[in-house]
Amino acid sequence: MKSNGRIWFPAGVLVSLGLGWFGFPAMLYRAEPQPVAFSHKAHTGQKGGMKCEDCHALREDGSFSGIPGIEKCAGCHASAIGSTAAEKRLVDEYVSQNREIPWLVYARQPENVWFSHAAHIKLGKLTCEQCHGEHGKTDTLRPYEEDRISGYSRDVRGNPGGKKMKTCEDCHGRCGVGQQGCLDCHK
Amino acid sequence: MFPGIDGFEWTPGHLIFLGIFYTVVAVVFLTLALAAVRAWRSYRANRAEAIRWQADFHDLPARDRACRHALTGEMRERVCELGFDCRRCETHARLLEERPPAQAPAADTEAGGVRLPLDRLYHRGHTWVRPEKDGTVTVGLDELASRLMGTPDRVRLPKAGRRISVNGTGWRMWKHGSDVRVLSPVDGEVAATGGPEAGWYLKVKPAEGRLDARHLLRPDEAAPWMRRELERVQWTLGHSLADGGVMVQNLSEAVPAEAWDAVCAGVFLQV
Amino acid sequence: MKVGRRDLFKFAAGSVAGLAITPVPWKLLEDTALWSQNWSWIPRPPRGEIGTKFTACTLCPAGCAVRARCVGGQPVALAGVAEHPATRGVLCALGLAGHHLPYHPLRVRQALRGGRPVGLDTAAAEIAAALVEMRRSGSKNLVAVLDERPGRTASWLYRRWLADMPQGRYVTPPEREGATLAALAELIEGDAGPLGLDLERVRTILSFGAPVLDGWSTPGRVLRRRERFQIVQVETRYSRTAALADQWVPIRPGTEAAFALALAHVLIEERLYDEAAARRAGDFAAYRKVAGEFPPERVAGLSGVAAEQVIQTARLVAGRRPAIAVGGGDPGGGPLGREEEMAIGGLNLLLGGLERDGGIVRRRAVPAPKELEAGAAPVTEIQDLPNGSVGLLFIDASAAVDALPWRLVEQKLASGKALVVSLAAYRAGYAGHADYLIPAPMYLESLQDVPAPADAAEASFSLSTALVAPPQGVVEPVEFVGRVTGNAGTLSDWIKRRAAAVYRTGRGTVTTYTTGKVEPLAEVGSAEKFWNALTEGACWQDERVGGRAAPGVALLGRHGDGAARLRRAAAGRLDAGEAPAGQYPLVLAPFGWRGATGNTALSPVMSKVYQESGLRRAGNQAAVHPATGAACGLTDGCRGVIETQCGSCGVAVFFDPAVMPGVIQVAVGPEPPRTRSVLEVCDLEGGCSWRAARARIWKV
Amino acid sequence: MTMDTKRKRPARYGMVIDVDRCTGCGACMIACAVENNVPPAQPEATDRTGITWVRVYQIHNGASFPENRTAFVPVMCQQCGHQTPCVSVCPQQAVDVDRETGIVGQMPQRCLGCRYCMAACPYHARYFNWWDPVWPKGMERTLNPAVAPRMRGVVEKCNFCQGRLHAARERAAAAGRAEPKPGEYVPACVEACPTAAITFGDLADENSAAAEQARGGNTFRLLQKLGTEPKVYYRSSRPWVHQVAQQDFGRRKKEEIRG
Amino acid sequence: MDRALISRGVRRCSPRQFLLWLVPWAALAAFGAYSAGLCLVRGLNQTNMDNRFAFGLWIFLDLTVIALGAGAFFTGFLLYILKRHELKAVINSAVVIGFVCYSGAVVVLMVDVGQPLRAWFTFWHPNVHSMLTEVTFCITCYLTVLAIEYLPILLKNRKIRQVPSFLVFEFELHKVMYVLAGVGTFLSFFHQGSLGGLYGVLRGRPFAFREGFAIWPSTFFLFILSAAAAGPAFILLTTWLVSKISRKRLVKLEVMAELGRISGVLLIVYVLAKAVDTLVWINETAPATGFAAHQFYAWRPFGTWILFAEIVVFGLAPALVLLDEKKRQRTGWLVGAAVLVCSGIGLNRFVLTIQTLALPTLPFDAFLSYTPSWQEVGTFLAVIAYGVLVYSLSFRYLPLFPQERELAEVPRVSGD
Repeated sequence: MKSNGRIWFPAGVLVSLGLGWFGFPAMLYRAEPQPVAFSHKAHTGQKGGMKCEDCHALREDGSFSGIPGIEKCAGCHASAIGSTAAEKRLVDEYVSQNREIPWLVYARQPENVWFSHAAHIKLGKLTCEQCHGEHGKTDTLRPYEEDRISGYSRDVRGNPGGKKMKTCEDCHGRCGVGQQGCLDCHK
Repeated sequence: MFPGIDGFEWTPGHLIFLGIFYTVVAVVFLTLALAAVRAWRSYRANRAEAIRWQADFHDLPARDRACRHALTGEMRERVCELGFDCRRCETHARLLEERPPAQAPAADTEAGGVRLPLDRLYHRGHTWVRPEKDGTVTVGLDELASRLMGTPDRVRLPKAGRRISVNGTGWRMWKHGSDVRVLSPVDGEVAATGGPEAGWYLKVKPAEGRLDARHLLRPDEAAPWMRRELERVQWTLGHSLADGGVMVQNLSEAVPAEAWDAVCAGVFLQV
Repeated sequence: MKVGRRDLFKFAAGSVAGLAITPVPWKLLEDTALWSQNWSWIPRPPRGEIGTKFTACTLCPAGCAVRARCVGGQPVALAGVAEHPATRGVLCALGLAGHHLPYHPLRVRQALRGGRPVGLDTAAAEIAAALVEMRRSGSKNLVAVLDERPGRTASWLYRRWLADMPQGRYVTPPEREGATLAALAELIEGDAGPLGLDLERVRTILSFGAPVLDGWSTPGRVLRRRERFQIVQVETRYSRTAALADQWVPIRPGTEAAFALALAHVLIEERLYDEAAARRAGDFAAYRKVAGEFPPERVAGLSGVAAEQVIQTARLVAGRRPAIAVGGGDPGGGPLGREEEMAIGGLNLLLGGLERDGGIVRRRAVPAPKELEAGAAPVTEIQDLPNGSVGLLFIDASAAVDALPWRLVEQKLASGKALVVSLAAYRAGYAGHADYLIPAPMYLESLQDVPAPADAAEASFSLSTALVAPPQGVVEPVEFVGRVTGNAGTLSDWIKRRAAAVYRTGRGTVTTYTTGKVEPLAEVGSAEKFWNALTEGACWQDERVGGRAAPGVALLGRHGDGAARLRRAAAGRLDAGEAPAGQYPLVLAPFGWRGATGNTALSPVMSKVYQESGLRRAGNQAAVHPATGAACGLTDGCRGVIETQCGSCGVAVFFDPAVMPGVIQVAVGPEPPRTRSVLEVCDLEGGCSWRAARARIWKV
Repeated sequence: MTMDTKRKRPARYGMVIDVDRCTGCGACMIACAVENNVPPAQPEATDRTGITWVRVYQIHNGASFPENRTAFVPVMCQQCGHQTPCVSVCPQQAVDVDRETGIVGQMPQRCLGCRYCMAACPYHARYFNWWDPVWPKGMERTLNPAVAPRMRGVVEKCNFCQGRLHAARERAAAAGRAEPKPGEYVPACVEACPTAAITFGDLADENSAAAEQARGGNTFRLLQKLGTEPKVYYRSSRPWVHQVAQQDFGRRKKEEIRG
Repeated sequence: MDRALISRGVRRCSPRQFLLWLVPWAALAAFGAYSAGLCLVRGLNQTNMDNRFAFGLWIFLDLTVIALGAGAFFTGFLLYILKRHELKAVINSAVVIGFVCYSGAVVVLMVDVGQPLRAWFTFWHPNVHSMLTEVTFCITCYLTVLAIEYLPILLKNRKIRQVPSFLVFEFELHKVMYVLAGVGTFLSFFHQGSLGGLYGVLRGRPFAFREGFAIWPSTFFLFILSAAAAGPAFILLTTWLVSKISRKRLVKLEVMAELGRISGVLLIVYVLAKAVDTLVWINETAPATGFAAHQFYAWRPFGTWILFAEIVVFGLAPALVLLDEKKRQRTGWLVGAAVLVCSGIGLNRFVLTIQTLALPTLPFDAFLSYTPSWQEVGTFLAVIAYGVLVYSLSFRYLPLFPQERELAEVPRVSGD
């Protein structure tokens, strides 16, 4: 008993480390698949030939349209293109019923954030890829992951590479815009 | 607070403020770490017993720490600062040199009804040490302590071969639901154990082969000390234990339950 | 391996130590903080495309044009439309939060009978059966529709249908803002036609208690031109208007007629009146005699206004013409009284205000479809109905604005088995008194027409288009009444027909809100295009009536009893009452804000002005002068009971040194639940005025 | 980033309120509540616990009937330009003065609800969310998406309708301009005031109507002596209004003392 | 079991009696916990605070309690740094009182803020110009220090110190205690000051606003002084109280007298400083912000009597008593003066928190009053109950008063 008395403390440390670094993150995030299998690649590639702005556009007043509504999808997918199950589901469950697809937006900012695409595109001259990466070339949509406690998307505040407030600040600092007034970006 | 956090700016205010803050935090945790490291070292060096005595001794009321020479009247009101370890005491050495101990009295002395046999030396923790012919020493409780403990409910004696040191724990006894650590009067290795029934508790092989007895009370010194001890016990109790000038026999029963701990603490020098 | 207690402690200590170097505590710390910023029970505003829609406010007769900021079609903020020629971008506090009203917690979503849900069809069938039974039994009881907002297409429909019923009566609340003009019309010989106020050019407004700066008339017409005219406010209460008036003349309650006659006296004595107008008055001498009985010195005693101030007021008004005198009463305090309005009308004539720029002008009525105009039932003000005569009363409360004490309505009901059907959007106002409560659509939920308000200088027409869908089970009041009385009709069709009738006039201009463009109606192209323009945000405005031939007038009215009535009223309304002054030493004077007098629901955010600031006194809050309060044993902020001859009600008492001593000003307004409104203890005085009553108050 | 997209010079937004025009109708308070998603009052709320980013105070000349006179003074965050009392006290930088607009911003998401800023503000322009915001069922559909509703336990206040500034900036950005033109950005209370009693604009712009009026005579600012340089000016031609608005409180009469 | 936890050589009441003593306090603490729970779960609408009275009973409590808890740092400072060894008799008790006061204050602060989950933002995004930041940092650091100081006392428990590793750690920790005492003194010094500065910097509250030195308003220094004066007085008072309640002699009268003397010396300095500060405020600071000082006292019941009471009744009077050596030898005088000092500190904190907020600033403001709700009072009482509980348990099971055993062993001499 005396001899193995020493292992208990390190054992506790090890168990904690394991649970903390591996078990906890797995538990913290709830993954939810996107409602429809969507391939950006199929739309933007050779076959589709579309540009980002064709679907995600700035409106006249500068506001960002976000993900297009079902009528945009219906423009091409009024009837199934191809015979995949996903395509059939899109047509049957959404297009033909004229129901909006409940997309889960990875970059959806929390309620208190004000983000203007117009300012970044028109004034900042940023391209889509500078922030969103090669999202337009992906073939599948990964599941949306939500922090169970905070309700944030993992992309917004969770992943090591996620866009935190720091990301915004750094860029603004580099570019010399928005001299750190909180309400520049918060509402 | 940390450079790199949202909204952080280096300003003189930050530098001063955070500088002070981190200094404070660092000092606090370094101090804590220092204490922890030292504690670890002491623990590893088996200094726990020594430390315990040191701490206990300093927590004793000044009155309980009276120098042996003050008890005998050789000096006035002297308080021991060395944990009753006269071996290290310069004053003791000096006094010993100045006034070598007189010839031992012829017969066993007695103080307040407590017998103090001549063949042994006494420790301030109410143990005696009797050198044996085989070079070992026998350690037992003196009469006051024996009567106080009566027949202990439980005794835990060290195993043979275990090292004990002066003022460290000699053995432990339980009585009336509370425990008593009996201070070891000698440095050495436990050779054999006895018990209350044998009238002695430990047989110890003294360290370095011989008994250094400078810190132990000679029987002639023991008498005033014992009278003083009886007095202390009585103060603690708030009433007399004397029965016609002689201490009651069944002391262990005469002590009321609520005073038991206090009396044991007083007798066995612990907190 | 034996596991001891200490081992478990060590394990636990190790776990804690280990946990500190994992993300767990730190992420939890962060996430709980983020959670506190994203509590699921905090509503999230809808996201969607932001757009603008136009409509018109129907919460009061002013009919201000409204620009609605919509998110995904849902209005989230309302504002005025600066391009609108009359309302000029003004929207009052009520209107600014009008888009909240469809979601009010008091909303009725189901027909109720005696407070319990009943199917709409059942309710209709039962009411129709009752009507049939009335007819069959040969009852003399009347079938009446109390229309709280006359002049709408729906009103015309009611009138048309009621005309077909022998016992049908079309009833309106007592005339309020139009009362002065109505009284003036009585003084003009021949058919005066609709009159209006040329507020655009007026230089002085002599107001007898009219809340000129507080929601009166069309606020845009008044407030955006405030610098161009001065206001002399003759009012007991130090109202908002009195506070910002150029002159405030505090008078004792109920002495307006005397004060008006005193002014007339001074005008005549000092020859400040308009001689031409006097020449047109056939009874100038008689009038002069009546006015002569009220010299400033006498009136000073009656009204508490010093004689010099009377004289000075008269000079001031006469010296800065064009001037108009207006009455109309208070939204909560009730009409001023017909005699007072007659006296005020007389003043207008003396000041030469009739048929001149900046005075009282003639205008045309907003045309209605011929089918409705021909044979429409006459308009009866409710106080003119015989008491105990109504057997079946429909109350179209969907457009309630001003206070109308329930007792006044109740008096008219036949004793016993009168059936009251309230068509309302909320369980507020009379809803509790009605046998049937029929859920009506609310503002922004249905298409309504907005005809010109009573005092407009020219006819106008615009639409209040529906911006949100009404809840299930809601029925257009007029359509429900039609269904019960056996008249089919869809309101929106009739509104469209009325628009066509307007188009047929070919007169006036159309203003498009988005562009601010003003074009003649004739150039619009077609009735359909006109309609489309109206629905997308435009209004039609008639041209001013030209050819001002000044008509003959009678300063004391055409009925011959004017002089006697004036004398009686001028002697003081309060003294005419029966309540002994000794028992009731104080005067209760109710007041309120337009549209907020408790007959309908207000947006919950109106709590900002009532509950969350002291800006407006809420219902049954009484203000007294500290001296009066002390004399009555009251303390500031205490609860009190007001008693009049008609009953008593509980109030919250506040001391206000601005209140005339001896007067208790009580707000009529959004009341705390289960409190008897102060309106119900007011003295109705023959049904046309309840603005002052003898009362006493004590602390509870 | 090219230079033309940067703002040229910092603005100093402010307003001039004509007290003589204010009728105390409350339209500003309602428009403000609607614009900024300020919830309706809880049943227990009072004038001391309610939230009104702009509050119209009624001031009196102190006289009794009939010499009494009243004026209405809308008080919102005065956007102090110097030693802004609330900014320096906030322990966690939930309050800041935007260098480009001069607007004092309150970040409810950063706020921990210590209320120190409320104690610091002499204008009582800051409001605490004593309750969770509750709108009647269905009414949450009418919330303005430009402004995030606050949760209970945080402080909020007027920020000159930051949501409108955002929208104006976005429109400007869509047109390739870094800043909205004068008049494109106007707070809700200014727009709603039926008597146009409030003039809003950039005080740093000499030519703006607001700057012109602020420079003109008859203006005063509340608690000017504190030296906080508020950016909300008041004007009145009535001498007693100046007197009362700038008097010290010690002269108030005893009956006005509550409690 | 219970007896095995009680230090040897001292006597404690029976477990039953102790339990009877604990039960009401525990009930009060439970009630307070419920009250505080209501405030946390339902929000601060449970209190009677409002937008004008943004601070109420709790802040008053925090400020007072922290001032009274200053005994811990000041005694530590005197003992470990200035080597006043006689104070060893009360240092343990002082540490426990300090710990109780500070932890209680922090707990109440957590209830008092609207969003306790975000309290750590202050560490993450501190505004270094805010006095509250300074307070937060210092209080958390100092609470940590106090916890570390409390640790050896805890480890000295008879049962716990039987574990050799704990025993050794306690011993080693005790040896470095002077470092912690020094750090604690530094921290305490600053945040007592910052608590004063909290109000002193409020430019918008001319009643509280003070000019100062460097970044600190004069109240910064006044608070340090007054807390340092009140701390020893409070220890004196609690020691006397505990002694009365437990019917034990715990410290020698010399120690009490010494505490009184320290308090007296500091108090007289404080009273002088306060008087000078008040004069400067009346003649310079207040007029500069547009207010005449007398106006602040025009509102009943907050008249100038408060100023008089603060400076003379609760300041000068006890200071003179405590500085008189003869009176210091009489327990009655000592305790009476200590009560005055502690009440005075409460009054001073009350004036700064409550009166400051009650006074109008805008010319058309009203003077407001405020009555705490039962939830606030409950939470307030819980802190007191918590303090009593922790102290009672510590007193029973930990060696708080090293002299107790000695005094218990001395035969009682009449007249002692």
